[in-house]
Formats: sequence, C-alpha cells, structure tokens
Amino acid sequence: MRKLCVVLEDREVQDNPYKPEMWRIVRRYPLTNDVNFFQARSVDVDQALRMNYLPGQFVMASVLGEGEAPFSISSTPSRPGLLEFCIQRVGTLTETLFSLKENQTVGLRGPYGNGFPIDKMEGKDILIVAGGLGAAPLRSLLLYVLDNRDRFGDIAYLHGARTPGEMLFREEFLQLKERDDLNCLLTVDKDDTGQWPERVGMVTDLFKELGGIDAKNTYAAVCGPPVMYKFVMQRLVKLDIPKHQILMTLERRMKCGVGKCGHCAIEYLYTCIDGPVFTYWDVLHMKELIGKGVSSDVIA
Amino acid sequence: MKTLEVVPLARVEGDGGITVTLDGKKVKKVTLDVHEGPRLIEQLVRGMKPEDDVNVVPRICAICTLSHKYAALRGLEKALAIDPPEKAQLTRDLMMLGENVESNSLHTYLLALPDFLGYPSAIAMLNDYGDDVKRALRLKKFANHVMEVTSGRIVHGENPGLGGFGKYPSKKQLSEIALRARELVPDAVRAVELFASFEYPEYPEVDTNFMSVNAPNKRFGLAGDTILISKGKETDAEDYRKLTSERVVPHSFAKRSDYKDKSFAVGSNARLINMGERIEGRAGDLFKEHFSDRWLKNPLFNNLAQAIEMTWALEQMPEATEKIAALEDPKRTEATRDTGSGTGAVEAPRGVLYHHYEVKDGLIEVADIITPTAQNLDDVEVHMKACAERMLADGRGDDELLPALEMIARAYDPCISCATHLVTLKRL
Amino acid sequence: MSSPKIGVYGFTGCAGDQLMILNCENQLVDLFGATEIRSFSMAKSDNHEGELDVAFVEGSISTEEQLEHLKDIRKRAKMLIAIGTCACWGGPQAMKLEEGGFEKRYKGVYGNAKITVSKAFEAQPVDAFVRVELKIPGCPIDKSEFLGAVSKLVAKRHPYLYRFPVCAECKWKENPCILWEGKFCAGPLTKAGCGAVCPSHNMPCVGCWGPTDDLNVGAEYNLLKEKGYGPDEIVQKMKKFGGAGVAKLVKEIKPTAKEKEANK
Amino acid sequence: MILKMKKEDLSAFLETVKEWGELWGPTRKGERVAFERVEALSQMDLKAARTIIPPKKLLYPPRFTMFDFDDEGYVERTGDVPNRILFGIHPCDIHGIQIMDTMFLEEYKDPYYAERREKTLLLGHSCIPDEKCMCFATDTEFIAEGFDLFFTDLKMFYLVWVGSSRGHDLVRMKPELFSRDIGKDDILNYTEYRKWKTSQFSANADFTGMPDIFELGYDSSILDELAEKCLSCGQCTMVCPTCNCFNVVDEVELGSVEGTRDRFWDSCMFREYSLVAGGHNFRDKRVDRLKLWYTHKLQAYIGEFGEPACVGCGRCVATCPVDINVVTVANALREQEVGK
Ligand SMILES: Cc1cc2nc3c(=O)[nH]c(=O)nc-3n(C[C@H](O)[C@H](O)[C@H](O)COP(=O)(O)OP(=O)(O)OC[C@H]3O[C@@H](n4cnc5c(N)ncnc54)[C@H](O)[C@@H]3O)c2cc1C
Ligand code: SF4
Ligand code: SF4
Ligand code: SF4
Repeated sequence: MRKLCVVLEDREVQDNPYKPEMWRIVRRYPLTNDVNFFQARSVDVDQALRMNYLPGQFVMASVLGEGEAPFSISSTPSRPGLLEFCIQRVGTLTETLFSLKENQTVGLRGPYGNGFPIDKMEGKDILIVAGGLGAAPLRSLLLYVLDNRDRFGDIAYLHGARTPGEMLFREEFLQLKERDDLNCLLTVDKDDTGQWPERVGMVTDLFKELGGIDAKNTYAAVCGPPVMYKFVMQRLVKLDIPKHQILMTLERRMKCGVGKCGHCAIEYLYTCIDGPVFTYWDVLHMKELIGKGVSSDVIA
Repeated sequence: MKTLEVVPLARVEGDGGITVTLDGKKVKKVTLDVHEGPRLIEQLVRGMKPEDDVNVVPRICAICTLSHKYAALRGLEKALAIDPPEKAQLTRDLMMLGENVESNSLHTYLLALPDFLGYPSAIAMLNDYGDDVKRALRLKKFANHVMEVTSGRIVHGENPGLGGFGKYPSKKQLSEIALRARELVPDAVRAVELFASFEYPEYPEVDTNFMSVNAPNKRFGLAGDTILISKGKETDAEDYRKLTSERVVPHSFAKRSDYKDKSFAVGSNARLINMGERIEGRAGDLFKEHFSDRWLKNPLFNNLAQAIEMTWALEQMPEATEKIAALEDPKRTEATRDTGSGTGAVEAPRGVLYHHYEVKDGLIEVADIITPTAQNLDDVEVHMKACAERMLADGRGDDELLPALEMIARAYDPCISCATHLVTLKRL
Repeated sequence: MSSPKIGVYGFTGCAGDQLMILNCENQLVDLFGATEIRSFSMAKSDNHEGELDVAFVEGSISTEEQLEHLKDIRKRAKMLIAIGTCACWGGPQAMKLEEGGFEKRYKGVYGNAKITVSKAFEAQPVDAFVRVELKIPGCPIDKSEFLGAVSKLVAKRHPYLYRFPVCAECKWKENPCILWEGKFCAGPLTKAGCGAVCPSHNMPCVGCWGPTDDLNVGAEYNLLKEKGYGPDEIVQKMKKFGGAGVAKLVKEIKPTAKEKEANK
Repeated sequence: MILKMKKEDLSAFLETVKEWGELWGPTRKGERVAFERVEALSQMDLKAARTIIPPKKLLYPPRFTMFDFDDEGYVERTGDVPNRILFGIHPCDIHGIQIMDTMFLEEYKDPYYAERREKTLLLGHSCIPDEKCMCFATDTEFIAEGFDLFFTDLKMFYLVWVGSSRGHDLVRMKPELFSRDIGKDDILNYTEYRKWKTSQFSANADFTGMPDIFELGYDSSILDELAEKCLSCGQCTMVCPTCNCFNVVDEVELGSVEGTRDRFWDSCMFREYSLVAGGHNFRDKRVDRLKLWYTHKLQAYIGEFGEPACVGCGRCVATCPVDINVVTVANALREQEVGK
C-alpha cells in the first residue's frame, strides 16, 4: 500500500516548523460571492514534493505583513503538483488574500493535522456529508476515494447549500452525478433561481434517499456549520453507524498549526495535531462541547 | 543632505484666530478668538480625590503637561500639608528644566525664527539655515528625553505624584543627562546670538506690567510661593485672584485676565525682567549683555529671553542631576490632613500657571486653574492694536500688517491648544 | 503603490496625540515620504482639503462647529481613524457623560456670559456622531502603536492592536501587582498598548487607554470595595478617562450576592 | 555525581563560570523579585521564595521576532542569543522547564526555544518554602534531573549535584573548589535537610483524584461563582511556569514591503484567545475560559502525562488579585464551596 501518511521523519525535514515557504498563486476565481478558489504552485520544486498530504489535512497560509491562518486542502493527493483551496472572505487575512492577483505569492507551511484515517477507511463504504464551506476538506476526500475507486465500497456524497449560488464546486459536483459508481445527492435550502435541477430541502432530508446502508461497514465523514452537525449526528447514530466510524472536523482559532500556541486546545487535545478530524466518540468525551449543540441530544 | 525632519514643525497652531477689524485707516478692534471646545476641567475635578486630580489636570495641555502636573501638586500638597522629600523637589526641578528647554527650543528656532528671517516656515529655512534647524531638533529631542526620564513618558507622564515620585531616575540616566546638557549649551547660545542680531521694530511698543513667580533663595527658577510684579512688588501666590481678575469674553472659550484693569505679560520675558539679574554662568553673562529697556515695551524680545532662559536651563542640569543622584530614593510623603486649601504657582514655559484647590474631607471642593495664555491674551491684543494703528498711520499695506501682527501673537508663544497665529483682516 | 492621502485633524483635547506624531522624530521623514499629507494644520500651513484615504481625528466633539467640520471630514475620507482617548472615548472631559449636569458645570466656568463662537455641548467621542473604522486610543497615543498601525495601512494591511488589558504588559515587565497591595489600579479594565508605563513606575494605571475588549468591571468594583474603597470613589476612578465606554460599563455593576443579602 | 563545596567558595565559582556567559540570578528591589542579569553573587537574593515571572522568560521572551520578511519570503531571526548561566532556580521551576521542554522540544521542535534552552545553563539552588509553596502536593519539591548543577544549602556547605556533562565542564573550570569527600555526617545532614524541608509546607493543597473530581464537578455552579470574580487580567497565565500560549502578528515597516513576524505571550483567560472569524467565540463566557485553564493544569495534563501541569510554585497564589488559583479552585471543586 502506498504510504501517504505524513510521518514524523518527514516533519523533521522542516527545521523551523513555523517557516512558510513561498508558493505562487496560479489561479484564483470566485466560487460563490464570498468564496474564492485558489490554486497554488510551489516556487521551489523540492518543497512541492515534500508537500505530500492526506485528505483532511490543512496548511497554514501567510500573506506578508498580514498574518497567517489555517486552510484545508481541497485538492487530492492523488493528483499531485498543485494545491487547491477554497477560502471564504470573513476577516483580515482572508480579505487580503482576496486582494492578491494571480502570479503573486503566498507563504504556505504544512501539511498539518491528522487528516482522514484513509488506512482504516479502505474497504469500507463511505458516506460523506457536506454543508456549506464543509465541502472544502470533503472535496479532497471525495476526489481521493474516487481516484482510488476500487479500494472502497459504496460511496455516497451528500451536499447541502443555502442556495444554488452558494454551492461550492456546483458544476463539478453536478458532473459527478453522471457517475454510476457514486451516489451524489445535492440539495439547496432555497432555489432562488428557478433553474436548480436538483433537490430543494435540508441535507438531512437526503438521508431518506440513501436507501439501506451497511452501517457497521460504513465510515461517515461530516463537515459543515455547527447547526448541521447537530442534526446530521442524530441521523447517523440512528442509522447505527458506530460512533468511532463517524468522522467530523472541528474548527478552532489557530496561530501555529503545530501544537504550540495553545489556542486550538480542547482539554488535552490539540485540534491542529490530534485533529482536525475527530471521531464522534472522541467528541462525546469533550466536556467543553457537551451541551453545546454538537453532542447534547445524543447523550440525553 | 537629507534632513527633512523639520517639515511638520513649520507651523504650530491651535483652533482659533485673530480678527482685526478696520474701518478705513482706523483700527476698530483686534480680537484673538479661541474656538477650541470648552472642557470644563475645573468643574469635573470637583468631588475628586486629590490623587485623581493630578492625573486629569495635566491633560489640559500636552505641551505644558508637566507644569500643570507640578502646579497641581504644589497646590494640593499645600492644601493637604504634605512636605515632599528633597529628592522629589530636585527631580521636579529637573523635569521643569526639561519642559522649559523643549518648549523654548521649539518656539525660538522653529516657530519664531522663520518670522525674523523672513521664511514662511522652518522647512523653508533648511537650505540656508539647515544647521540651526538641526540644533533645534537636537535640543527638542534631548528635552523630551529629560521629560520622559523624570515623568515616565514624553507627554502626560504619571510618575510625579503627591508627596514624591513613583520611581526615580537611575544614576546612569542622570549622568547621561548631565553629559548631554553640557554638550548642548552651545546650541542654545547660538539661538541667543541669532535673536540678539535682529532689528526689533518699534511698532508694537507699549508699556506694560510683568508678572512672574518669585523663585526662592534669590535664585532664578521656575516655581515659588510668591509672585513678582514688574520687579520689586511681591505678592503671596495665595492672593492670585487679586492679580488675575478673570473674565469671559464673547469671542472666545478662553478666559481673560487683567491686573488692576490693565493688561500684563507673563512668560520668559517677564521672568527675565523680574529675575534676570539672578542668573549666573554663561546665561547670566548673556542676559547682562543683551538686556535693555526696550524689553519692557516690546513683546518681540520674548524670543531673545527664551533663548537666554534655555541656556540657563541647560546649564542648570548637570548640578541638578548630581544632587539627585546623591540622595537615596525616599518613600512618598503622606498627607497630614484632609481639609485645607492651597495655591500652586509655577512658571510654565509661557508664564505663570496657577492651580488653586480647596479640599474638604479628602475631596476637592474648588479647583481654579489660570493658564498663562489666558493672562497674556489682553496684552497680545493691546500690542497688536498699537502696532496696527501705527502701521496704518505710516501708510503700510495689509500685506505688511498681517505678518507683523502674526509675529506679535507668536512672540507670546500662545499655547497651541488655547490660541493661534492665524490673522484675518475684516474691513468694515 | 500610490501613497495614501492623509489628513490629521484636532478637536477638543490637549493636542497631545498630534504632538506625539510630531515627536516620532526618527520616522517622520518616512511618514511624510510614504504618505501624502494633505492636511495637518498643527504641523504645516499649506493644507489642502479634499478627498482623503485616511483621516486621523484627535479630540472629542463638543461644539456645533466641530460637529459640522467632523461630518465634512467623514464625507471626504474613505477611512476615519480616531486617535487618542478623547476621540475614541471622549477623554477626561467626558467623564461625567450620562450623569447629566453639563449646563451647571458650564455655568460654573463661564457664568451667564454669552459666548458667540459656537454652541457647546457635553464632549463626546467621535463615533457618537460618525462611523469610525479604527480606534487608536491612548492619552497620548503610543508612538510605536500608532506607527505600527499606520505602516500597516500604508502597506494595505490591517492594523493589529492589543485587545487584552494592561495587566498583560505589566506582567511582561515583571511588576508586582498594585491591586495586590490593596490599592486601586485600572489595569484590568484598560486596553494594553502603553507598555504598562505607569505600573512600571510603581504608579497605578489610571485607565488612560480607555476600556479594553474584555473586562469584568463588577469584579474589580467588588474587589476594591473589599479593600476599603467607597463605591463612588471607585466609579469615579474608573471613569477618569474611559468616558462613553466606561459610562456604559459601570451601569453593569451589580451588587454581589452578599450585598443583596445585607440589603434585605 | 554529588560533590561538596564550601559555602564561601560559591562567589569565586560564579565569578569563574561567568567566562562562559552572562550570569543571571534572582534579585530583589522592594517587593519585586526577578531574575536579572547580575555581576556577582552579592546582588542575588537566594532566600526569596519565588520571582514574579518564572525563568521561562529567558527561554521564551514575552515578545520577540520570529522572522524578518521581504517580498521574497521569510528569514528566521535566530543566532543572536547570548550564553547564559541561570543561577538560583528552585526545583519547581526546573520541573516547569521540563514541562516546557516537552512542549517545545519534542514533536515539531521550536527552534527559538531550543536555541535559548541550548545556550542557558541551569544552576539550581535549594529553597525555603513559604506559606504559598505547594510543590509537596505536585511532587516537585525535589529534583533529580533537568539541571546542569544543583546546589543544596546545608548551612555549613553545599552539596552539588552534577546533572549534565556541561555542568561537569563548569566544575572542571575550577575543580579545586569541589571535593568528593562525603562522609556519614554529610549524609545525615542531608537526610535531616529533606525532613526539615518537607515539614515546612503549610499550604492547604491536595490534588489527589483531581481528574475525577473535575469530571464530576465540571458543571457545578462553584466554578461560575469563581468566574464571576475573575478580572480576565491574564496575570495567572503570565506567571505560570507551564503556560506557553502565544499569539503571532506581522508588523511592517513604514512605506516598505519589509517587516517582522512577532510572537508574544497570550492567555486563555482573554476573550480574543478563542475568538474566530465572523465573531464566533468558543469560550465567550469567563467560566469557560476558567475551565480551560484549570482542566488543563489539574485534569487533562494528568490524564495525558500522569502528572499535573502545575509544579506547585505558588505564583498564581501570589499573583491573582481575587484569589483564584490552583489551591482555591481544587478545594472549591472538592468541597463544593468557595473558601474564604
Ligand atoms: C483546520 C482548519 C481548516 C480550515 N479550512 C478552511 C477552509 O478551507 N476555507 C476557509 O475559508 N476557512 C477555513 N478555515 C477557517 C479559517 O482559518 C478562518 O476563516 C480564517 O482564519 C479567518 O482569518 P481572517 O484573518 O480572515 O479572520 P480574522 O477574524 O481577522 O482572524 C484573525 C486571525 O485569527 C485566527 N482565526 C480566526 N478565525 C479562525 C478560524 N475559524 N480558525 C482558525 N483560526 C482562526 C487566524 O489566525 C486569523 O488570521 C479553517 C480553519 C481550521 C481551523
Ligand atoms: S499592577 Fe495594575 S496593571 Fe499591573 S497587573 Fe496589577 S492590576 Fe494589572
Ligand atoms: S498604565 Fe494605564 S494610565 Fe498608564 S499609560 Fe498605560 S493605560 Fe495610561
Ligand atoms: S484568575 Fe485571577 S489572575 Fe487569572 S485572569 Fe482571573 S483575575 Fe486575573
């Protein structure tokens, strides 16, 4: 089996883990009105080769003079060379990122985080549930399992957005519907265009269309806004998917990405090195999260 | 050579203006208006603890912040019967010397000098008088440093407090100040030489009164408990009200003062006229060399006085710092009563500053603050009016009149947050 | 990169912030080089009004005339930055904001005399009247905090100012805590940025940077009461500089459980 | 290796080792006790129970520059750290440094910390506990490793533990001051000293069973009561030897593309700490932040490493103006009552 996992020895290649390397933005275009797609190529070839990552991992991106922030890699390691991101404009750094032109450089370091447990997921059915910007890391996973189609069982991709205009990678996913080795279900809360060919309704409504699943043999990967977690988790538990096979990503403020700055700590876990992918079972043990939407209902 | 630092110092002005109203060849009125918004600080500090007052009142003016601090401390310490330790007194003297050099260097070299040399601003002088501009900046930077070391920061330092200081300057800081002060004396002397070399026009000459704080021990200094009026006459600072009957005028948020219905002047000029003979050293020699009766009539000599005073202040610093360094750091003295009244009088760079307080049961009941600029305003108007009248009689045009009036206003070094140099001519 | 057009304006205050800009001796050349200073009447006389990229406004607003001027600046400026605590919070002259009594205090100073220059009112911070993009507080502003922010703006980046209280910087300087001695210190309530100058001189923070993002005014109040301060005195000390910001906060002070008990 | 040294020889020894680097030690000015650079032993106060800030400030300054940058990229700023000999640190602080070492020197080694750590020799010194010391409860009152030299003051002489090869090199700079001649009396003396030290503690601290007690009491209103008193001043985190959180900002030079990336101490007690873009805050309530702090020190770290992330130095006890500290929090949780 090809080893994609970034192991310790690789990490030590970087002698200063805080040091960004320069990457060139080769493409940047809007996906929705506040999300941009970024494609970057390393200025230094060795650096690009070192950037072997897992779906679900992230990088720290720097803009000179502005600062640094974590972003999930949206591209798949099965198509090496370029790194892709989809980034929402929400604050200072992201605003400055949006002012950069193609051919300008950004600093990148990483990849960081555990990523999805691909080794364990192999041979299993895969159920991916994406909401809003959650599609950023999940696209990486989806493309990866599709590129290695024969190593996985059934694959379902459920994706909800508020409106057609707000659906990330809309055309790409609509095209994926053509594939018969993938159950791709797309929905929007509201169709304000009247042109939307797919479902209208909540992501959770899509579960009805899944048909029967082999719960014990399924890995579910979920990423989306906090409210979505709450309802999707209920469904998945009801479907009887084991809680340690339900994967979710957590988001916390980050300043280093390598477990030093402390900001992303949840009790003794660091979102940046122990996460950002956690199992639902892990999350159920995080006292800080109990009673805060994610896990309360299931406990009760 | 690239020495552009001076650019911003070209013109310092506040929010206000001078209006000269003319009727044919006659001067109807000259008014110096202050538009600066009212702050009512004296009212706001009522009911406050004295220790809090000394945080607030220095914010009246950023340039004279230390004078306000010191005047308040003196007034309140009298009211509360606090006798601050010797080291505190000496350190306060040093901080006042710093403020004096900072203000006088700025005013003489960068604000007044362009007037005398016929340049629109200090920046315009760069080519011909670049060295002088650099001298000014050197002096100012050093003086800022002295203020920072003594008071905690360049502007609104909180280190000086009731009964003493929070932290005294280190021996190293003190000896550095002494060394640098000695080095800079020639820069101050150069200012004296420059201002002594000018012809002073006779237009604004009018007899007037001069008031200044009487420094103790027959020395020249910047604080004391009595007030000298045009040499000779001496009044207790507690009677400051008799000296400065304050009134409000409709065209200004700054209040006015007069003495026995006549205008008077405060500032360097007044200080030197009243106490100049007490100065020793190089500055003393310079005073003796340049003082004349015309100083008593012509406010333009204030600039020369400032330059001599700046020399004096620098010459004082080595001895002052040595004395401070020789003493152990004392604890701050506590108040010995909580009811009483007191007036603190100090010489801010632009003249006598009074802070009068009445404290009852530990709280301030009355605060009365009289700033030097307020005391000078009447005198500025009197001299401007005289000047305008004479120049018009001589058939001078507006283009000559305007700068002449501005020059007079600026000679008083009106504090930038209370007054200004901008002159408008209004023809009826 | 075209250099941004800048204007610097002063209203009611001590002019200390403009003075601090002028005191940035070593960086002034850079400042004037990197920007186009269109108006800065405290520093130069050839001032051109017109469109501005950034307007720096010092001082609180306390007359009708100032208010008109302020609105005009706002109209012309893409970005308006309040500099100094007077502009950000109202400053000392706004310490009685929301307590009333302005007329009385005004009369206390000017009597019944008529002043025709402009109509005056109780001083208020700039953002009480117009939108403000950034506040750089301080009485006066700190050189490096100010220059840091301006450098970022010139480079088309976002300024970052400390959001935590003075206590953090105070501990960086390793000072013993004044509150621990039972004395008032406004450090926990006050935005950092000054380098904790006052506590570093063994003097309490007087709050001259104005309130910080996150503070617990009730806790400080209760602590000081335990240490023997009277309620009025505590509030007065808290309100010395923070004007509008602190006025809002002190309303939140609630009696502690113990006090409620005692009042019953 | 344990050696013996005459007390009066210490001064000469320090004078000699100064050749290797700057000498730092605890100094006192009024209330303020701090590690400062000194020239001689006489400037140090070896009796002081604790400095305001632990020695972490030397290994990890409150604010420093990580990188210089221009439009080409980032260049790290390392290499300008002087050699230092830090004398007079107590066992608790050496334990604290060991915890910092785990944080910074293991996975993803922090080059800034590593450089300063490498260039700082730790010369420990035995201490006299005061009423705030609680290292007995965290099992950090003695130290067996992690220092280069450790001096135990046995009144007549020092016993000197040599903890590293570099420590040994220091000894070799002045070998005549040390002897290996340790007799029965010395051993008795040392045993007595240990007994004496153990008997000195008076703080009411007990962390046994803390992880479970925390789990059980996590939602109790006791913590809300404490949080209501918290000033959010962050002093507790600044003074704690095991707090390592930081924030990072970029600064640019006026009118230029050059600048620096700086790093400074942050605190989980600040609201901004957990704030994310768009205004969502994972720990908006003060009590949530308090819980993070104390679960980190007294629960999570024990769960992960089998020992608390508290070394019992008593700094939070000596610092928090409203008496929130490991002792009051632990006792409140245990007794479900905020003590006086
Ligand atoms: C593992 C991970 C993966 C992410 N992936 C993506 C992605 O693919 N696309 C995307 O648009 N966003 C992603 N985010 C969120 C993204 O990091 C924030 O939107 C971004 O930090 C906002 O930065 P800002 O400077 O614009 O916001 P500001 O509010 O100005 O924040 C200032 C600084 O605070 C920190 N910060 C603020 N919000 C966050 C946050 N949510 N997470 C972490 N640090 C934060 C950063 O250091 C940031 O630079 C991810 C976050 C995490 C933790
Ligand atoms: S002295 Fe003041 S600023 Fe410093 S830590 Fe204590 S309360 Fe905070
Ligand atoms: S410590 Fe407080 S009062 Fe002193 S300068 Fe800083 S903010 Fe102002
Ligand atoms: S626990 Fe104490 S020291 Fe820590 S932030 Fe709260 S009040 Fe400050």
